[in-house]
Amino acid sequence: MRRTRTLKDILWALAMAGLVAGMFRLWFGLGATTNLTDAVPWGLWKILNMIAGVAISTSGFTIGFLVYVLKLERFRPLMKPAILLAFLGYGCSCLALLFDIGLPFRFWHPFLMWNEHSFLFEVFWCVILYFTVTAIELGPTIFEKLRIERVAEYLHSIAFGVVVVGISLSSLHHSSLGSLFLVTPQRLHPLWYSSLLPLFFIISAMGAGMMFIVLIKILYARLYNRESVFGPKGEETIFLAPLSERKAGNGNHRSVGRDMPMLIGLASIAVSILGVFGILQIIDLLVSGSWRALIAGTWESWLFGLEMILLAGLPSFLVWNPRTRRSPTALGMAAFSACSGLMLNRLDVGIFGYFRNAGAFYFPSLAEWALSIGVIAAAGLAFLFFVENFPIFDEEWRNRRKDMGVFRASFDSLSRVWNTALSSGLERTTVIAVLVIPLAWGIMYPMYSRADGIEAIEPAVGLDITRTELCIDGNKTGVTTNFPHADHRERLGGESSCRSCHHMSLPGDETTACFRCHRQMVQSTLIFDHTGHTRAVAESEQLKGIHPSNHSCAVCHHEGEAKSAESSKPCLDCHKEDTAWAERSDGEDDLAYAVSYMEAMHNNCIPCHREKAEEVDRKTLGDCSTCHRSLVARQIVSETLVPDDH
Amino acid sequence: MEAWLDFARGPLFAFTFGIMLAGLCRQVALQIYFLSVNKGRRLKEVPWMTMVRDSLSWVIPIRHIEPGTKIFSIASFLMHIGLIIVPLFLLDHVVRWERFLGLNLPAIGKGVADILTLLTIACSLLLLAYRTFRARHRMVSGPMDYFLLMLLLLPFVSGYLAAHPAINPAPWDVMMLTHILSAEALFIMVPASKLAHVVLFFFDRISAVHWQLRPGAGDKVAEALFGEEAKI
Amino acid sequence: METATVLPAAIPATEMTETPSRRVFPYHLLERPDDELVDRFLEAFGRVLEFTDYKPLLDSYRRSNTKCNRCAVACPVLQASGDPKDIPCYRTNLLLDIYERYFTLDGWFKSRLTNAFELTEEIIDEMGDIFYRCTACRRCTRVCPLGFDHGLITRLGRYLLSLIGIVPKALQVSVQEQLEGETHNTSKVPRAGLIDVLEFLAEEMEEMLGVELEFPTDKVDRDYVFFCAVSDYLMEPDTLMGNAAVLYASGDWDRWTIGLCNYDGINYGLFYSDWHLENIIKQLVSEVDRLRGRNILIGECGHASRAAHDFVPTFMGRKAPPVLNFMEYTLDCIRKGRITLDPNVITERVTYHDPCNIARSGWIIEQPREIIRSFIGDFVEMTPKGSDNLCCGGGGGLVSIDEMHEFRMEIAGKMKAEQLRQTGAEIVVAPCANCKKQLKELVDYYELPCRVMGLHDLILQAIEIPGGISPMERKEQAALYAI
Amino acid sequence: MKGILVDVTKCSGCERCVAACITENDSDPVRAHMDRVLTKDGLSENRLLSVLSVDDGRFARKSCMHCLEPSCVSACLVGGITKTPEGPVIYDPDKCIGCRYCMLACPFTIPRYEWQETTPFMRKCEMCFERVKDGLDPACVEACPHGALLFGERDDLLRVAYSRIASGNDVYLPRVWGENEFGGTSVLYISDVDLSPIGWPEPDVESIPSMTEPLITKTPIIGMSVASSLLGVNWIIRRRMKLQNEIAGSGETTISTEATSPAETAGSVGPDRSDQKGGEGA
Repeated sequence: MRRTRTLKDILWALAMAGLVAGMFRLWFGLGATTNLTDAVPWGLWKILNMIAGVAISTSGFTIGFLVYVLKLERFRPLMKPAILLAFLGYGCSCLALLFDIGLPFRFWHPFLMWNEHSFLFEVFWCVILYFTVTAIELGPTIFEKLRIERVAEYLHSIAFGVVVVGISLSSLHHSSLGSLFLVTPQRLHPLWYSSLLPLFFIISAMGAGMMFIVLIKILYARLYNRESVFGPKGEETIFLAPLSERKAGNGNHRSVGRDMPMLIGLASIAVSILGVFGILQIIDLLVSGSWRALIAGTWESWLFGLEMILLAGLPSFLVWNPRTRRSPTALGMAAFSACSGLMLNRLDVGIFGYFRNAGAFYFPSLAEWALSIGVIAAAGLAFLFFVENFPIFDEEWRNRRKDMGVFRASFDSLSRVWNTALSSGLERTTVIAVLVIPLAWGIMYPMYSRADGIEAIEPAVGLDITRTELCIDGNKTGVTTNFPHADHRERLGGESSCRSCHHMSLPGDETTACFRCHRQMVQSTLIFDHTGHTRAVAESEQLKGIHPSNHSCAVCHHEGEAKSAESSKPCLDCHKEDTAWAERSDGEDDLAYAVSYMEAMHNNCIPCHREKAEEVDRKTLGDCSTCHRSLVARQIVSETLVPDDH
Repeated sequence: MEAWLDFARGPLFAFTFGIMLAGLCRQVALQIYFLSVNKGRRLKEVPWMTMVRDSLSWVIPIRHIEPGTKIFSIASFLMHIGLIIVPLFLLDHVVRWERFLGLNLPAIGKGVADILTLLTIACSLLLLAYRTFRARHRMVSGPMDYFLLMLLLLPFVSGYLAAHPAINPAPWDVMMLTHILSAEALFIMVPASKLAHVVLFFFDRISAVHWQLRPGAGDKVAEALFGEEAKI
Repeated sequence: METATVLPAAIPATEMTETPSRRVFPYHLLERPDDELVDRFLEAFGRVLEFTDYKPLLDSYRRSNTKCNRCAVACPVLQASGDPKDIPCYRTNLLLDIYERYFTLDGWFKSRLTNAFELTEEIIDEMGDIFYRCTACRRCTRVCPLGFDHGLITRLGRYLLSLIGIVPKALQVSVQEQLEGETHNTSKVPRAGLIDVLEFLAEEMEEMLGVELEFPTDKVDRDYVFFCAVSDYLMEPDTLMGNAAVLYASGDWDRWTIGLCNYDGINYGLFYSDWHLENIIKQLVSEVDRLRGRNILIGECGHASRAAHDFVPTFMGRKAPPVLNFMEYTLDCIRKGRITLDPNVITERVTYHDPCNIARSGWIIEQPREIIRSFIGDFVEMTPKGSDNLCCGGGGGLVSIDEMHEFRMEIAGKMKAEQLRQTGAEIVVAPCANCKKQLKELVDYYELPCRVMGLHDLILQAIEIPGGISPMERKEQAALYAI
Repeated sequence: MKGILVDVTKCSGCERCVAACITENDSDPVRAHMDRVLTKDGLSENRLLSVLSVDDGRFARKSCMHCLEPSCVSACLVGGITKTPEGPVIYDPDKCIGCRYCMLACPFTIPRYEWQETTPFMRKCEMCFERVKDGLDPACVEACPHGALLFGERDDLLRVAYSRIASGNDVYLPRVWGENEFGGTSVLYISDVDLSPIGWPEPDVESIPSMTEPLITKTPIIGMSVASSLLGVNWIIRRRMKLQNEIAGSGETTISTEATSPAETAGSVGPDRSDQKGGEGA
């Protein structure tokens, strides 16, 4: 039980991190939280969770086919888990998709607004219908547990029909998922683009889906019911001794769990399908002539090779080799390899294959990883919930469930505190929440809150209720200055003196001329109005007849004169006095810099202060520390800003 | 130093503040969960109004100033006033709240803030003195009580000094970093220490509910400890 | 604010000694178990946390445990003893520290980071000492800014101690007799003895009131099943006769009964153990069920009233019969005019002592005062009174522990004695068996100029019995006998 | 069916069309200017039209080509993009759910997304559909000072294009971009330089919907055939099992050669199954 508990805690932590990521995605938008761009519009959420997630959840339809249609009764015990996996896989795909689409609140649109020419439309409907089908198939298990026998019996009676409908829907949309990428013949890398994509998708999904349920069954056995797969002794080796040696009876005879023959049978079928997939893939490469790309030695060709080995090669080797296939560990490795190969294949087709055309690279952002994994973790939790509370797998372990354990005096180990003091799941989960959510928040909030850049237009001035003082944070960097507002007003002559200062514009003040350039005080701005120039040239009576192309600048801006290309220089060269505060030599784009609010304020305040300092004979009035009250500021100033003053 | 200040003001603040919020939410959630699930059927009988009334009566605790603890009561009351008002409504903090959470709070003037800060510092020192010099207080105080009180003093003292350069012995940013870091340490301590009474002071009043023991629990405990045929 | 002004400044101006000599009271233990005390305590604690609802309470308390020490001014024991170990907060912290250290995550971290608190046998001994120095009056709860229920924590501490065998002998023996003995009551009063007492009381009343009556025992289908502290049958017959007189005068003589299988209202489980509390309550209710009674009527007893009133619904749920204290019944009769009390009989100055269990922790504050005002002219209040009342010094089961007599007199009851002296009353009405016993001992010990009586003792004197001797005549008769 | 003819030889790259487009579409000019520098091809959600340098001194506009059989229209699952009879391919933001399949589907990578918004929409050139409905020229055509853009009926434009090519003294390359590529587009180009830098493919590329439509129209048939073949296979297997049971029950061994073990049954239907999947994929 301890291992399950630890697993659950980890899953909760991941799911909560995903929750935070999802929150930020809804709060700040797609652009801020993901690394998606116009060049790579489909990212991890769609490809990994939706396309690969659905592909790997084919178990429901393949096992249904084997059990109901082909009447292979020996696979019957895997039926319920397969349906559960399909249900959860589709559910988690839909959940991730909800975050991925730009306008999640319109998820219902495809129900009403149809475009039957779209593959995505077909995928949508098949997925929704098949999700319903899996829910119906899962129904009897749940209703039996809830003691609603009549519904359960009814659902049981229509099971065959439902399975047939489900298989049809499944085969439709698995191929449609491949067809989604048929529309991009120009863009997808030729290694992956093929007119047979729908066929490849459905075959690989069938094979890997079977492997996935083998993997889940083995993992489940490790967690709950070890003997059913690993046998009473439960040894774990990859290579077994050759059969001949074991038959010799030298004590190396190995007892295997009773479910192993079933799993080996399923894996053999899966591997056959994957082998067919591999052969088809190679034939297709040869026929279409894309095999040249395979030997080109680009990273795509390596990726393709890796994918083929993971998906078809390694599993085939492990399952076909009689020395390995009877070992649960080796079988698990084969299954894992096939599943990861399938994932890689879908990521290739959906993401990596587009890099060459788009000329851009995409690596998922933290939030994308967090949400993707979080959704999967949530599905894992749901899986554990179902297998623990409903008769999905065999139920032997339930009978062996022991007492929680006696409170011994060794109250000191952390695991003891973690498992006894925090005995209720709620308490443990809330502790995880308290640790994980702020951590994820603390990491992601600063990362994403600034990314949308909308904040910067808000005023940088705080005002107290007595209006005696202002708190100014011009550059929004957190360095604030307290400004005695009431004092200034009084000193400048009371009510009528407002305009002597308030001709300056505040950030976001759109009524004054300053806004034209200092539109976003903090961000870089572009001052040169190219449109205005071209329009002026074209409309000018004086310049009639002159061709206003890009080469026409020289008509006005003669060589050697001011405002010509030769004599142009960075803003910094002229506005040096305005930008003395910041180091501008960091190699950023010169175009970007204009006077910031802080610098504008400095230029307005400091001269006046210096002037007044003379008048009222208070030497320190012009110092930085008058406003900033920081000794460091004074040091910086004495070194940089006013070297010639002292 | 600038980088440190930025880090302390940015991610670290978000993280520690989040820890505080999440931790306090956890406390409240567990209490409400307990009331609604463990005591399920009696949730309506929880004396909510009594709890609210009792809690509010301590907001202005004039009725509660006992003769034996007059100075102590008044000092702790004043300290709490400063503790709540200054971090929330000081002008510099208001700007930060607005930036950070979008809260638009009114700000108090600098003079008021100074007075409250000094009052809080003085009262905290008084409480510290009580804990140090009075035997009865010493008796119930552990290391954590002294530590928390001093940790509480730190942001107030450093903040005051940072705002008044004339009496500030250290560089401004050192003071400011101390101010921020100590406040963040306090944030982390809030849900993990007795400071959690910022929210729990409300729930501590439901002892009437806790007196309603769980039926059958005594028998189960006895059975677990003494075996099935437990005798009195 | 006035509440505490009258408190004598019991703390000496010179500071209290910080570590007084450790006084463990082994004499009130059945036997102090010696082996693996710490381990067994922790196991018991763990089991209690597992099966009961104390965990959220402890969690909440330990997290808002500000230790402001304001409870110290409210504790009568502390005021009298001056021993800082009697600070309610200190006592609560003993348990909370153990909880935090051994049953929480941050306690684990703290123990790794700092020089951790470790539970030792000395601490368990100390708990055994100071948890039984508290009278569980819950006066401190009223001044705690956070509303800590120190009484509840003390009770939990006693429960945990009882699970490892540390429990006062008197309580243990009584409860054992009540639950597993043949007589099913704490004072080992056999059924025959009870019947004898009731016959004797009937004769006594016949003689005194001039009416013929017989106590109804084991009658089924009655409205009221009567329970009182079983000691009343032996030590406070006047109270019982007063109760009977009220029932007779109101015409409800056919509506009540006394069960013969289980006639003890006492519930020491309220003081120290959930387990016993629940089982005693179940025993009580099963007796009511056996008699098919409709209401539980508790005699003049504080903790019996509270235990039945609060915990019958808690443990029995919906099928719980309603619980009445006899004073409520009497007041109801007076209000409806079913009994009349002669206001001229009692001429002495009377004061009323609020038993903590029904006043502060219960629901009976104004009812007895209304009864008293209806027939007593010279009634003075104590200060403080009502919910702020001082404990008699024998609460929390201490009054049953004879070995603690000196403690009860010298420390726990000191403030109360002072308070009684200040009222100048001749009769102290204490409608609680525990309080009565403790106050009587206090009056003897401090030689106070007053008598301690139950409320129904007075009513017995003043009640008009239809068809019987009138109260004034009875008074004259009594005066004659006295001569 | 209206269209735009772009004469690359006449374009000076002045970007007045871009300015007009920004004004017409109410974009943020500052951001549009920034995006010109920041994006690869000058297109962004604020800049639906850009002018790219395709050769030395030659500029060509890049924007939506308004295909005759648009890939985006067939891709959009809610039918939010439509090809109007007037020519423009227009976008209905009220239907969009933000799936971004149109961005993947467009062979010219024209659709752009408002990544910075919390409620983002797709943006693309709509050939000023409102103006076109009112009989006006699109804003860019109107703004062009050099006559490099020509607006009119597509057939007329094609005629003009070929006449220009014919009368141009071999200045023009003998190809009208947009006549047949991807099934033809409403925006046509004639040029004296190669236009592949702005995304034009080889001339014989067929339209994407023409590749996908036949497949998708077969969907119901495939679904039905899968279901019916499943039922058929199941019927056969059941029957064989039933017969086998009868044989086992009657104890006769004479026709045991026909009885098959379950494993053989599975093997025998194996090829059957894979054939059937292959059929639906193709």
